[in-house]
Amino acid sequence: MNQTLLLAIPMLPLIAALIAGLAGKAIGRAGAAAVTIGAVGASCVLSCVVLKQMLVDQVPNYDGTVYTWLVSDGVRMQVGFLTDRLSALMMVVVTFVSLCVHVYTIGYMEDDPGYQRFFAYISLFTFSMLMLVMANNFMQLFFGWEAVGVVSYLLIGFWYTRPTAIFAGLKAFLVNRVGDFGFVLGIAGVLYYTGSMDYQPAFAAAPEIATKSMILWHGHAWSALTVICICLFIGAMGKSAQIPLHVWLPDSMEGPTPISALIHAATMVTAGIFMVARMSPLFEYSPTALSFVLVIGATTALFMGFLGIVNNDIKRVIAYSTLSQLGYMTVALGVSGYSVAIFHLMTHAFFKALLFLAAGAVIIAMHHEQDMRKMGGLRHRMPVTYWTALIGALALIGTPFFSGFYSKDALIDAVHASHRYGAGYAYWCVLLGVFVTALYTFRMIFMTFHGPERFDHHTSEHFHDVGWDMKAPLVALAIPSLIIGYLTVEPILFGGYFGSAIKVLQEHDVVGELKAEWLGPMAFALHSVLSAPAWLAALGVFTAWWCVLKRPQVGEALRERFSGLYRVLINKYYFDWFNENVLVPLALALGILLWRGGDQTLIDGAMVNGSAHAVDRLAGATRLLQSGFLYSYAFWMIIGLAVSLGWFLMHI
Amino acid sequence: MMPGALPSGPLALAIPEMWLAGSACLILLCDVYFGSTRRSLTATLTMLALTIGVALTGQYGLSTQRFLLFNGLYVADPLAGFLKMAAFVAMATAIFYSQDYLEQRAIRGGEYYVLCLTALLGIFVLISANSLLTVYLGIELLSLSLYALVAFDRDSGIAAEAATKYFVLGAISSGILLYGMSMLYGLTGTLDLDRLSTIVRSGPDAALIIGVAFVVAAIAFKFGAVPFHMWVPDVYEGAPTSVTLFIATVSNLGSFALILRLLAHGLAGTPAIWTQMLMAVAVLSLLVGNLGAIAQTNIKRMLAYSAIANAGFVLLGFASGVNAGYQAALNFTIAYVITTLASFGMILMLSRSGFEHDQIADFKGLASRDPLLAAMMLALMFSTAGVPPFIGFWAKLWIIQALLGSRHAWLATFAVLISVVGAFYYLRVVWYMYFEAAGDRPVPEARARMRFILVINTVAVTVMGVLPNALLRICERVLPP
Amino acid sequence: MHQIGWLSVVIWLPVAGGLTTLAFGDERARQARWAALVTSLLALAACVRLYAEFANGTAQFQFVERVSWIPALHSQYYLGVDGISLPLILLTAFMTVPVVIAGWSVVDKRPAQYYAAFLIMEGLMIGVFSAMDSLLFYFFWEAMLIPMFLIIGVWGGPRRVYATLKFFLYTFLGSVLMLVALIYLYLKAGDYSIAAMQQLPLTLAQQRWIFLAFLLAFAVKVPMWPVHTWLPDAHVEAPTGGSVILAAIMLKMGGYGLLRFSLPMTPDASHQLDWLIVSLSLIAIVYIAFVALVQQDMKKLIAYSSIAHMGFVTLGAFLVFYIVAATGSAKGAINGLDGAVVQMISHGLISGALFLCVGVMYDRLHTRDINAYGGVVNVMPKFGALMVLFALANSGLPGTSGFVGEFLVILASFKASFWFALLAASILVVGAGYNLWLVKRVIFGPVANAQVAKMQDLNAREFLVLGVLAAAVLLLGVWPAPLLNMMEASVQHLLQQILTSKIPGAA
Amino acid sequence: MITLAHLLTLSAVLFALSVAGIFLNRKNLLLLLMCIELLLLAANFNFVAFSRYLGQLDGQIFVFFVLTVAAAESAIGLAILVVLFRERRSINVEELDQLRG
Repeated sequence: MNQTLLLAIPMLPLIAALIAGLAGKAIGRAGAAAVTIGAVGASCVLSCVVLKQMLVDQVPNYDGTVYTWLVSDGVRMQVGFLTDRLSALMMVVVTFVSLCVHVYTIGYMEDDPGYQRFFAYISLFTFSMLMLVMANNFMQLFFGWEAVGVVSYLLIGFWYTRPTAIFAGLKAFLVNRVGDFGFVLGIAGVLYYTGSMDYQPAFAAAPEIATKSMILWHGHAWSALTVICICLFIGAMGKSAQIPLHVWLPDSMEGPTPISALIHAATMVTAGIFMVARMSPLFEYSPTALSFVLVIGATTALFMGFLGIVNNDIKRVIAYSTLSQLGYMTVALGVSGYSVAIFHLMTHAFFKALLFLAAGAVIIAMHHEQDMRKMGGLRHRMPVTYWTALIGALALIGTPFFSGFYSKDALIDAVHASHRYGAGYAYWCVLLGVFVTALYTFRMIFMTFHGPERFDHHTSEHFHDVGWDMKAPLVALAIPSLIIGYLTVEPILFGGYFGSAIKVLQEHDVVGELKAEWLGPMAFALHSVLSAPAWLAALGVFTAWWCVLKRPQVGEALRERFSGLYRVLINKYYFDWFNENVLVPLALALGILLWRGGDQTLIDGAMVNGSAHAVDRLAGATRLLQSGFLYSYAFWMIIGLAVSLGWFLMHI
Repeated sequence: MMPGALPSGPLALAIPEMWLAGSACLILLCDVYFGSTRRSLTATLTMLALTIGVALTGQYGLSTQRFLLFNGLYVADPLAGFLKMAAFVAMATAIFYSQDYLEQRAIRGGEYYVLCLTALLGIFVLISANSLLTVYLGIELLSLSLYALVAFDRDSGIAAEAATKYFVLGAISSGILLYGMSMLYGLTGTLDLDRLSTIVRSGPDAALIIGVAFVVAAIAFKFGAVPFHMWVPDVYEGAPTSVTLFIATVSNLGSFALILRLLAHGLAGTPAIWTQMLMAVAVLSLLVGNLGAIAQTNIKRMLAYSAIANAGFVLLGFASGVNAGYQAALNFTIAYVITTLASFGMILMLSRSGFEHDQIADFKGLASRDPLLAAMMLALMFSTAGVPPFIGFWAKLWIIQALLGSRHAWLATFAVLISVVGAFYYLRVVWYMYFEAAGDRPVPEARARMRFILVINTVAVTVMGVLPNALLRICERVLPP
Repeated sequence: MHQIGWLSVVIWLPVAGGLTTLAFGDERARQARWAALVTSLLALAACVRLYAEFANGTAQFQFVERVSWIPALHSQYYLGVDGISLPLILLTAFMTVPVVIAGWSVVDKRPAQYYAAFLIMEGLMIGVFSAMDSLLFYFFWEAMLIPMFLIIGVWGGPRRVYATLKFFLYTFLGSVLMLVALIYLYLKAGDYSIAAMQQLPLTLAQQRWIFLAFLLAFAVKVPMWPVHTWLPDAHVEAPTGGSVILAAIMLKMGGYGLLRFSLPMTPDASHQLDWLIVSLSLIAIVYIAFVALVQQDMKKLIAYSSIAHMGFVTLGAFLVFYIVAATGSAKGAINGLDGAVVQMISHGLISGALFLCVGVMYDRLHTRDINAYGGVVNVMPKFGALMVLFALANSGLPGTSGFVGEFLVILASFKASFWFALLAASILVVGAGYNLWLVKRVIFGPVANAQVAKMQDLNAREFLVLGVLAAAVLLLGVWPAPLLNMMEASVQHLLQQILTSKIPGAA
Repeated sequence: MITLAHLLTLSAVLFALSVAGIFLNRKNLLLLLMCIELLLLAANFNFVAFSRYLGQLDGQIFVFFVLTVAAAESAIGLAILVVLFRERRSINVEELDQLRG
């Protein structure tokens, strides 16, 4: 595969970003849009070309260096690309969603002063994300990893005059940094045990590392690989917003909606999932780490879902659903179902981006109103949005034949089939999660598009449906949300699509077990009607209908009934409360203590100025010695003489 | 070595002293006759005498080897030649700096210059002394002239007070010296330093200790080392600045000669006793000097304390008890003299009739009033503080090297640490000059000639700081191991 | 040997230029400025020439000049550079130019003296980095205090007197003991040349004393906790240019000293006492980072962050023995050493840039109090963008130079101990915390008050300065290889010196 | 029979007396001058005693010089005293405290 082609894929967005960012004024709004969309479009096409080459022309994987970043102590750190089917798939997903978002942005940001800046950012993001997925070594992976983090920081705080927005941006970056903190340690560990920063040597060395153990503190030897993997996964927890590092994602909704769709649903947040899948050759040898992954994922999947039920902000509902879905993917990773995780990642990318964009359309139409209690009955006013959103919702809850269905059901079956420690717990979480998902999803759909119009007169007067520049992406995304699962489930899961890109040990191969009773997508869908998930989903939809449309007061009643539980949910399990009222104050208090107490009082006060004062006092004393009286002078002379005489005569 | 073993060299070597004595008398006479009519005559004659003196010393005074004259009372060796040369030059510079000052203060008596010359003669005698007797005469000649000089400004109360204190304490110290000398004499039966150095080899016994202790005390007094330093601040402050300049610079050469001849040479046999005494005295001086200076507001007094501290450094050089230490001490003395000449010259430069520029606060804002002078004072202060690229740094460096070389690591460490404390008060002058506003303080007068000499003096401080080798080499040559 | 001693040129050209500037006098400020600019550019050009002619791949000292200086003390005018000192020299020459330009229209108090001080200091600092005779080294090392003393004291803020005296006495105290150690070594070696001292065998006890004496001198300069408290005061009071030079170059002398003196001259003592350095470094990284978090004065904040970042330098330099102890081989130690040097360079660029940024704001609002600002980006978009970039670089963002050094050191420290790496990596979180919190409070948000609303965006001069620095930061971040290649051989050599015991008989 | 020891003791006593006199007397400067004379005398006494004991003249010659110098010294001393009196109208030791600290 030729390198310039690969090089072009990330470089085009970068160049476009630089042009739009530095020469934004010169080329104007239209110019910026054109340049960036052109670039991203091109790299999308090229990505497809790459994918095609791999699938059709059977071109072998590419693993090559672009240039050497630095060499230190024989460790060669490079910038290079690894394109195998995993990264090829990711490239297509990323560039495609990114393209849609670019187009959608034209309309969404049309009256925003920071138009060019916005395009610059999202193009830059596309570049960073591509660097991340195309990396063939840890250094570059980390580069992309941090770069997407920064761009997301900038984009969440895009409206930098809004205090909430910049706060959310800072929060997102810091929480991600906590993850990266672990990630760096993981990378350092990899280098320590493999002596190389590249993937291949590291993967090759995995079995051997698994046998090593490191002493973290006296007497407690840990499997080196487990430590490394957990460290790496902590990074993933940051990016993919797993409990307890999930807190930044809901707040990130402060950013413009296209961003929520692109970064906080489709691409960046899935980087963690991608990374773990990419590292499958390492994780496979550490069941302990995988169990850890599994439990974290399961917990996220279920408990973040609950939060979606009680929330009224349309974007936040989707955000929590994203969290929950990321939890699903993590669970899949935890049971060694990497392919399933990536499959769900892909489908989710489409339908979740779709939902976000639809929500964005609604928000625009409602003049930046996000509270679902002030919506309702919009299906008549914006049909296209309604239907596409509906497709997205159905896909999300896993309606048979929809894309989401294949990924999610396969996932659940995989968990069911797994015997890993914690798989039982995880199974119940994901199963219950199906009901919860259906519930909040359709609660949202119903509250937004059905029922009476609850918005005030003014809004309804100035209401205007969005233009096609924003509808087109909806449609463009609706199609894959509908069919992509049906088309690709077989090759991706059972066709050995990933080949060498993903490594699963024989004894962990749950997907392989599923393959045994696999009869093709059609049968899978029909068969599912008899399975628990489908019914749970249906029940969820029904409940939503009952509580929202049939008996709206029921919700109220429930809230009264379980007020305690409600408070816990509305406060997001008090995570934010803890961070903002315990962690941050503690850090600041510590800072103050060390500064005032340590630096100013102890070091400066006691040591530095203290000695200065001491000298001063001594000087004063010496002055007094010089009394000015002749006889005292003479006296001192004689004393001096006498003392020296005495001393030496005594020490003869 | 026995006296006379060396050929008693030609009298020519004593020409500097002879010339000095002669010219002193002549100038006195001239002053008596023409002084009242031709005011600046005496000064001019003095400068002339000094210049000729330099020439004569260059011609006859320098000798590459050691000669004994006057039955061993008088020694002429390379060191003597060098020190006399230095003394001449320093004296000339000092007088040059003083002229305007004296004019303004109406201190016109020609005796002033005569006294300077006699004092210088005393120093010369000290430099060439090779017998307890010569040493004593030298000291007295120097001291008596200085007492008179300090009291020279008849209308100044503090001058009189300073003179009194100086006189009384000085007299006591010479009494002590004599007492010590008598002990040594009684112990050895000789006044000759060469003989002394050969005879006194015995281990410490009481009489010797008494003798040495007394002598060391007297020497410490001359250096103004603690606890015999009490006169220094008062005299420095009380005396007319021109005289302070003299005491602070030229007479230091005498003190150096004194300690070298008497202890390093005469008592070379029993270094153990006096080195230890010197250590104690030196450490005390460094402490008291540096601490005392911090508390001062009067720059003359501050420099007095700084002088005490620096005396401590010189004594440390001797305390090392090795030749390298003496060389270092010599180098230090020369460096100190050159720097101090300029520092006091600066004060004289800035003083004007009716205004003694002797408060540190008077330096405030000098940088904006007269950048050149401020820059020079900056150099001088940093030099005295021992910061490169100035001569003072090498002076201290060599002392410390000598101490380390003679296994006195702790003394060396103490010395450098205390000089950090010392740095503070030199910095304060710089701070006043550069960081403080001038207020309504006047712009210094032009005085082109004096400025010029000051510049040369400061440039010397800097150049010898960047290229210190020459001075070091000389010190090595005149003090061969 | 070269026909022209280029090192002498880069040392004395700025000094001469400084004197010329001085000669112009404050009355003819314009000429003085131009003289200063031209001099600094010429010096930079000369340094670039050095770089061009420098041969990578050898640990030999290059551009060596050896002239008799003080035969009486066996000390020579002996210059030379290797892969460790050349980068620092380049940094020095590079950073002086922005300083000169930054002061262009801002400094109107005694401008000639201002520029003279900086140029003379540039020469002396380059002298420090290129001296191969320890007495010459000390000569430059001390002499350089004088101009800095004046810069802070004359052009400084309200508490400048306290700051200058603290700065001078602190550093003077540190260096005098180093002088004692140097003289001691000289008496043993009979020669002041650094090479001779590095080969001198010493017993462990001797090494320990010498090491501690050196440590005090270098620790104060770096500065390491707990002898760091002079730095915040000095920075807060110093004029912008002073802060830039202080942070960008003077601190590096400490790190350079550790690499050039402590480690090679007293390897065994370094081995025995490395726990001290490592723990102090880790304290500096963690403790100081938290202190930086709560600063209200921008300069203080950046000053504290400097201390934390210099902690990586000292940490990286002294990991060697732990790595050997942990893994049995010195593999990876070089990561630490490389990291240390790269961190010095990058911190020089970034902290310098940040101080310039603060200066830009200070020139407009005359306060450094964070609370006085807010929403600056609304009125100064260009500036905002650059400031954010530098803040991110300061928090070690990959793709900027700030990342390289920290990354290498963390990699190395993991080899030494998991917990070292853990503590060191905490800077990722806390560092991002104070940097971005600063940005949040100063740059972003709605326009805070009327004064901010009146702020003008960067003028061409300021934009040029910051732009060039930004380019350097990014370039070094995206492609650090050239720098690493320059150092490689010398660092290898250094490692050999560190690992060979100097205890007589041991070896 | 008077031995050297007696003489030395005597001179020591003289020395001690003079020293005591110097810092016990806080009134009159003239007394100080006298004490100083006594001090020199003690030293002279030593010299003479030793030269007698050693049977050589150097010591006694020295004494001549000392006496001469002492004379000059007291001359200058008195001169200074006069100046002081002119300025202060008193020669009280306790009032000599303008210079201090």
